[in-house]
Amino acid sequence: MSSDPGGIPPILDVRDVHKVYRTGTHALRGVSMRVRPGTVHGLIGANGAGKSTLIKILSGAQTVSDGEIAWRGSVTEWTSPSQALADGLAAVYQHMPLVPSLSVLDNVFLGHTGSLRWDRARRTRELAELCDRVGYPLDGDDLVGDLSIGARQMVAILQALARGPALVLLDEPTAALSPSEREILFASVRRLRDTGTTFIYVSHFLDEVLDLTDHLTVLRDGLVVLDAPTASTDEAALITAIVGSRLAAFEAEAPVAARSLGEVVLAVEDLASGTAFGPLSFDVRAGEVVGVAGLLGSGRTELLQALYGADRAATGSVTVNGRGRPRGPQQAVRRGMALVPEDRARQGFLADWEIWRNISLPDLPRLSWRRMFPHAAREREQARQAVDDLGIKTQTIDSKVGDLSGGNAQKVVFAKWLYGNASIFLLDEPTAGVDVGAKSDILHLIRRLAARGAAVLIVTSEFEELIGSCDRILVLRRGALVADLASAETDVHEVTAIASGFGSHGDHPLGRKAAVS
Amino acid sequence: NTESSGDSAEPPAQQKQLTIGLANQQESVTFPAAISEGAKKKAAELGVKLVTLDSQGDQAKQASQVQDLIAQKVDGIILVPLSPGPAQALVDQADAAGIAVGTAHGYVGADRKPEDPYSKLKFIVTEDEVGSGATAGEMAVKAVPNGGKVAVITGAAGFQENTTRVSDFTKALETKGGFTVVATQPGNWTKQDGQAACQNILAANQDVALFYAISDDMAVGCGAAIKAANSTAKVIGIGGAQVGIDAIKDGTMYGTVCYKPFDEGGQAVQQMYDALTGKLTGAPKTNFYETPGVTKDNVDSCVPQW
Amino acid sequence: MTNPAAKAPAWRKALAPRAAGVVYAFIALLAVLTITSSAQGRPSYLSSVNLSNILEQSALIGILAIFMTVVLISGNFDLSVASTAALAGTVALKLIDGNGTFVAVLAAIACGALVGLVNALLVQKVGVNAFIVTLGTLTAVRGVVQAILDGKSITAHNTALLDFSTGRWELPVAVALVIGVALIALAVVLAVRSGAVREKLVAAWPLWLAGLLVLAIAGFRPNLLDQAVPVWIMIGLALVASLVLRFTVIGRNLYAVGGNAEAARLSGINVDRYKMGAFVLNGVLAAVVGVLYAGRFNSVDPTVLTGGELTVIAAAVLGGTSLFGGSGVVVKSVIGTLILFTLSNGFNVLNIGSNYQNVVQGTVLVAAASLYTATSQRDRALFRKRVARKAPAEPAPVLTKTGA
Amino acid sequence: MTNPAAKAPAWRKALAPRAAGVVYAFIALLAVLTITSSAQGRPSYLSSVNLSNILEQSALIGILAIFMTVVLISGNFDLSVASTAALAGTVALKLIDGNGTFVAVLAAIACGALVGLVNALLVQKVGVNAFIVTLGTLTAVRGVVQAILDGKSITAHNTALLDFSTGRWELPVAVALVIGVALIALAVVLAVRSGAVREKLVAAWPLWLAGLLVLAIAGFRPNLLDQAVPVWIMIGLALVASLVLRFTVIGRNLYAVGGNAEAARLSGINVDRYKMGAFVLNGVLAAVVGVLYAGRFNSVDPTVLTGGELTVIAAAVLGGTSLFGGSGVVVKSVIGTLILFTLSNGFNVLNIGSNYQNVVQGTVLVAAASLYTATSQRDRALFRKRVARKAPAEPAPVLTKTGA
Ligand SMILES: Nc1ncnc2c1ncn2[C@@H]1O[C@H](COP(=O)(O)OP(=O)(O)OP(=O)(O)O)[C@@H](O)[C@H]1O
Ligand SMILES: Nc1ncnc2c1ncn2[C@@H]1O[C@H](COP(=O)(O)OP(=O)(O)OP(=O)(O)O)[C@@H](O)[C@H]1O
Ligand SMILES: O[C@@H]1[C@@H](O)[C@H](O)OC[C@H]1O
Ligand SMILES: [Mg+2]
Ligand SMILES: [Mg+2]
Repeated sequence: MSSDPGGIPPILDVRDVHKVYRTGTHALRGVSMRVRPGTVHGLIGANGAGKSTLIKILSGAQTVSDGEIAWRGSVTEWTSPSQALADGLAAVYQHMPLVPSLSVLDNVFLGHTGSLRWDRARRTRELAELCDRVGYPLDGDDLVGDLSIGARQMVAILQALARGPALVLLDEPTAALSPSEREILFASVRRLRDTGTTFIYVSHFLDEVLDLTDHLTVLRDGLVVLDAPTASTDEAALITAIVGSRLAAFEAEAPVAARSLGEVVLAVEDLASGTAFGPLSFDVRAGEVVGVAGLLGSGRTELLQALYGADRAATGSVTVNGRGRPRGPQQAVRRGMALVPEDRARQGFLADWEIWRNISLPDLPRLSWRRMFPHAAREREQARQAVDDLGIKTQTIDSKVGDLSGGNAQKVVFAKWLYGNASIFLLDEPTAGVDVGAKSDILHLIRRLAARGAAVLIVTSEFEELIGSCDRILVLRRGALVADLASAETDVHEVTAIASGFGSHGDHPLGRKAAVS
Repeated sequence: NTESSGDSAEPPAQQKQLTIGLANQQESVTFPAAISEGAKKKAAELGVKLVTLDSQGDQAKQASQVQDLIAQKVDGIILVPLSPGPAQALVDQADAAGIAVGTAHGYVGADRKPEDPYSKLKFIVTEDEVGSGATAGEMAVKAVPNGGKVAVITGAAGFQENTTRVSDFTKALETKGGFTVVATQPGNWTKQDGQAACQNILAANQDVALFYAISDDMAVGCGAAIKAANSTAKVIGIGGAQVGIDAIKDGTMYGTVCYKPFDEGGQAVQQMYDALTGKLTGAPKTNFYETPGVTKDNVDSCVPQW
Repeated sequence: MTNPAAKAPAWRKALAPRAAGVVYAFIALLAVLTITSSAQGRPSYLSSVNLSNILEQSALIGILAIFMTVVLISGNFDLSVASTAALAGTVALKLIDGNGTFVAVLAAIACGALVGLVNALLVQKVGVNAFIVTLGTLTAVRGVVQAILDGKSITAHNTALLDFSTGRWELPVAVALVIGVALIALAVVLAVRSGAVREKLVAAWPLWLAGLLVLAIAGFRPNLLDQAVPVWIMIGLALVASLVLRFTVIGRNLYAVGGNAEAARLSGINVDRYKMGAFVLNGVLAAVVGVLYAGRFNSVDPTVLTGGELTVIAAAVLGGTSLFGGSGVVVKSVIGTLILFTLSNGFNVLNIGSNYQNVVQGTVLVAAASLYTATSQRDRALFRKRVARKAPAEPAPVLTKTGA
Repeated sequence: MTNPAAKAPAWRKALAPRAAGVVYAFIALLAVLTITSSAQGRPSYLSSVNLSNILEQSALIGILAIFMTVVLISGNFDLSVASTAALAGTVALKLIDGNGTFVAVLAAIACGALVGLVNALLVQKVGVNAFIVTLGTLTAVRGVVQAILDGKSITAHNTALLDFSTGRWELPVAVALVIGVALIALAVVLAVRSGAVREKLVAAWPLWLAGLLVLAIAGFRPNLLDQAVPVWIMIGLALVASLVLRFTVIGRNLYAVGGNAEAARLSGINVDRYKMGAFVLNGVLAAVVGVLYAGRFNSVDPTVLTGGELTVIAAAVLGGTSLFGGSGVVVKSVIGTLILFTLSNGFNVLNIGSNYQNVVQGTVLVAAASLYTATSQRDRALFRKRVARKAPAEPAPVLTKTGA
């Protein structure tokens, strides 16, 4: 299927691999792929295409149902991750399995064998060296459970690199990273590739993929639909390969047309919370889409949580649809707010519940007879609607959300709020891990919500996406509101520069409300 | 647990073999286990079929076991009540079904005294717990003629013995005079906890002259504590159990009150047999079997039965 | 990619050992006991009398198991139920002669609610581990009982409680027939209305099976319609609790709160209220059980129900309730209770030596749980193999692009 | 992103109520008892004799708490320890007269290992819930004990076990002094070697504090160097277990396995081996405790240690061990044990009525846990505030990224 320029033998040869999950999902249906040593091999495809499944098979976390895998020329069958690790394959999984109760240091060196003694001093030194090499500082003593999701992602990456593997499997490593960490990661990947390390790289960011990889394999519905050197493809071809028939629906849309905005529905004054952010002030109007830009740890997540009443320690005033600051999420929901949290597994869904029960959760009384007796038929109808609207890839709406692919689970979390009475949407990385087609669907949806008069606050590390979809962009830096820009009058460079502290506004944090353009 | 006994024994002049149910407290505890042994032996002698059931210390279970015995239409039920109050309802049920009931190692009726049997019973065979306390008190007065500090080790909280076995003991000390009870603490019926309680009491009151532990196990534990603390305190227990008798022989304990669960079980079967065969009639009577005090001088008079 | 053919229909899932294991274990146990009993020439194990006995013996622990399940679903843990029941029983009997039944029962229930509230506050508001909190209240409340009773057992003269808890109530055969027919009719109506009759009829098996059971009892064992009051209370509470858990927003939210408290909270559910509510409810029902228990003998003593909490939790866990919250089915917990009591009933009926009862009981407990864990896993593995063999990949459009 | 300047130093974290709460609770309890005792004109509560008593009474449960903590850290649960100990004690005493001490002890320990292995296999390999499995073995093993003893208590003639478990051993004062000095010296050496002397010296507080404690004991309370053998065993095991948990890869892996089994598995750790190992170890140590327990009076009866499992788990949880796995510190579990036994020692010393002991005990249990939960939460809030006031971190190197 793939070409073999130069005839270098592949370090990894995947031959006709099938995977059937216990639920009956046939996730891989004969995938073949050859990875040459010292290259970055991109693995892309729509949500639920089978990328993570393949990664898990290669790392020994899952076993194949059929087919074989040859590693350095000999057929292997890893039945546990320890075997793959011993053979020099290390993975960064999409759902970042770390031990929250242990420190960063413990996590980074988890499972290292060799000496019986846990030589803390040595490991601390090694971590420091590793951090230096990668260019990302981490405090080994921090508990992983206390870290933001981006920092946890970096811990997972360091954990894989710490083993000095021959092949690194990276499953959407940048989904939770902001631009600066991304660059840090890319620099490391390039450097390591140049010294002979091989990478398999999964991402939904086509620009990244085109930029970083040497060869690309595109999966669709568990089959390889494209396998080619990166240099021979372009974004349009990839999109065609990824979304297939849905291509017609996918059209880059012109920047947001000027709309008439409504009343101020969310007024924030001197809101602050501990170390995380503030005090800061701003307004959002009905029909307005406001982006919140900032680097990892700049306090964006905490800001949304505080607006939502989920942060008890927050101080300051918030007016929501004319009423005061919600004292808890319950009140926030009653006042018309909706939150899509960034950490979906921990905060967004119940893994053991079906899609339909997850989607109806925040809105159950509305779907119930006398607000008390849920109408399963209506709930299911709504779930079907969501599956259609967001293109959630699943066998049925009865699938457990825990069995969905990462991006599809994210869509479920988003869908929870779409059909209720919410008028103020707080979206924390709503498109993390979502494929190109669905991302565009979601952005369309957000615009439709705004057109209907909803106010939307989006946090995303995709500054380009922000500029493309927002009316206004607030830039946070270390918890301070440093700029309030009309997106029509700014660009990615400016936002990045301000967020990093090198912009023209950088030294003049806006303590007071910025005028709305 | 059912043991059918008496198949081999010669059936007395009786058309139908009698069946007696024994609803026991908890056979993993040595005392009730010995009652059951004695009952079995006597039943075999008398040619009676004995069905023994063990409530394992669970009141509700004892109730359902009595129900089961009633359903099996036994001729008589010997109840070893877990507690006098709840037991009365069981006696009422059996009585309503026309089945004779007697008790061993206990009585029924929350606000009664053992001397005053509940009218629906045929008999009571039990220890005189209050009297045993008095017996222990007499021994105490002899053991420490000059008086002094006394500490009492009771069973686990919630047991009636904690009062019955103690009230007349204290009375005897008061009568004699010169004693002060400095501590009354639970030893939870075990050697280990008895030891701990005595250790701790000795740490706070080095000059305790006498410990009264209301079971031999606790008394033995207490003896170990006294020895370790180099105290000269004397220990009196209750029970006449093997451990207690051994401890009296080797000087660890001063004395005990001799309980005879094996005999008690046998006596209860005999009483029931008499009641069923018409030999025991009239108003129910309480049979306190002999519970003599035992010290080194007369230790051989108490053959340990548990 | 999706393969609908490979998906088991809902009814098959519901009947799989994983879901209904405790029911199979119970049936197996009954079968073993029936066969053994008849092989030994004893009266039928399944006689109305014996079945009624089992039900009556299970009733109080069964009620506790229902609400323990609710607490476990909410993601908490309650060791204090047996002590709370003892306290309520004691209070009721202490007050009934002087103050009348109404005041006595009310005071008892208030005590239960209070203990539940204390547990709730300490766990949800102060944030102390539920195990330690309820171990503390287990101990302290038992201490209060001991202090009140001072080593003595007490009996009331007023027999209102006694009459109530030892009373029996008979469901008229006609009513039973009506209920049975109604249940079956409901199943049919639901199926017909939904269109896919066969499929739906199979899916509604609990409904028509229950209907058939009721009809069978009414027809062949009408004696079983006469049960002790606590048995009816258990059945009633199990029904109400099941319906609330299954068919109301409250029930749904309770599972959500136990399954992922943070996700529930951010979905606008008042997590504390649900978790605390479960504790208080459990306290109240423990009090009801305590009153019934006291009524059974019209008497209590300081050791009443000691250790009962472990039996209750065992029943719930045997019924498949998770100790980590978010899952549990009250009816299965009741069946778990029935297993435990059938076991001890079986010992009595078969005359197994008391020394060996614990050996058998422990072994059966583990065996029952292992059986359905193991079969449900094998079931999954077998199923996986079968699917792997079928479902060949249909060709999908392949866009192979070769490099320049 | 991380801001080292704003971080509290490690020692402060270690001393915070969240981390050291059980120690403060213990000290507070001792203080209250000491003051009350002296107010009542009793001999010093902190006398060598009384302290030795508390230690001796805690030793066996303390040993069980250490290994229960290990099981809890691994993410499991074990209710069977008390029954296992009873079985081991029974087996040892049954065999010792006929087969000698060595065979008796070996057989006892083999029994413990076997129970642990059965638990391990059923939980890890069959996949049954640990609560149900160990409740089953609790019951079944107790049944075996009852079957062996048949309602009787037994006493051995061979006094080897008696002599061993009631023996005392005195740490020579000179050795104690050497140990004390060595500990302090070690702390100093470590600090000097690392450069940041002041900081490190503070960080190494457990080391030099332990050294000072040993010196103080050797100097002022030399009697405390004379302890019962089980106490030394408890101290030794606590030390070894702490060191293994803290300073070996095995320890790290055990925490990881309990904290997130999936993460541990994906990091190449053999999860089953660790979890099963913890069960077997716990069984073995339960057997050792059983042998020591039997040896104390050279006698066992069928109810030996009944209910002990709850005390053991309470001690571990009071020491801050999580019931959900992944966290726990054995020394703190030992202190949890000491709290429980100090409490009953206090009752005895102050002669509190037995009816009220449970009330007090339950209340103190909850109060102790609440106290340090509440303070640790406030502490965290305070901590956050303090960090907020610190200077912000330097700007991260900016890497401008342009879209494709
Ligand atoms: N543990 C599981 N059990 C059952 N089905 C699963 C499981 N994990 C994944 N699947 C299913 O397998 C298919 C492929 O999922 P996979 O996670 O490999 O997709 P992906 O390409 O990584 O998608 P994404 O971009 O959203 O991460 C999906 O239909 C998903 O629902
Ligand atoms: N649970 C926590 N405990 C302590 N500090 C925290 C916690 N969560 C976040 N922080 C800190 O609060 C600050 C703001 O974090 P926040 O997650 O709001 O940032 P963010 O801009 O959303 O970044 P990210 O892209 O990582 O989500 C950071 O310094 C972070 O380290
Ligand atoms: O002697 C005691 C007995 O009377 C009581 O019933 O149970 C405990 C025994 O030790
Ligand atoms: Mg994926
Ligand atoms: Mg964030």
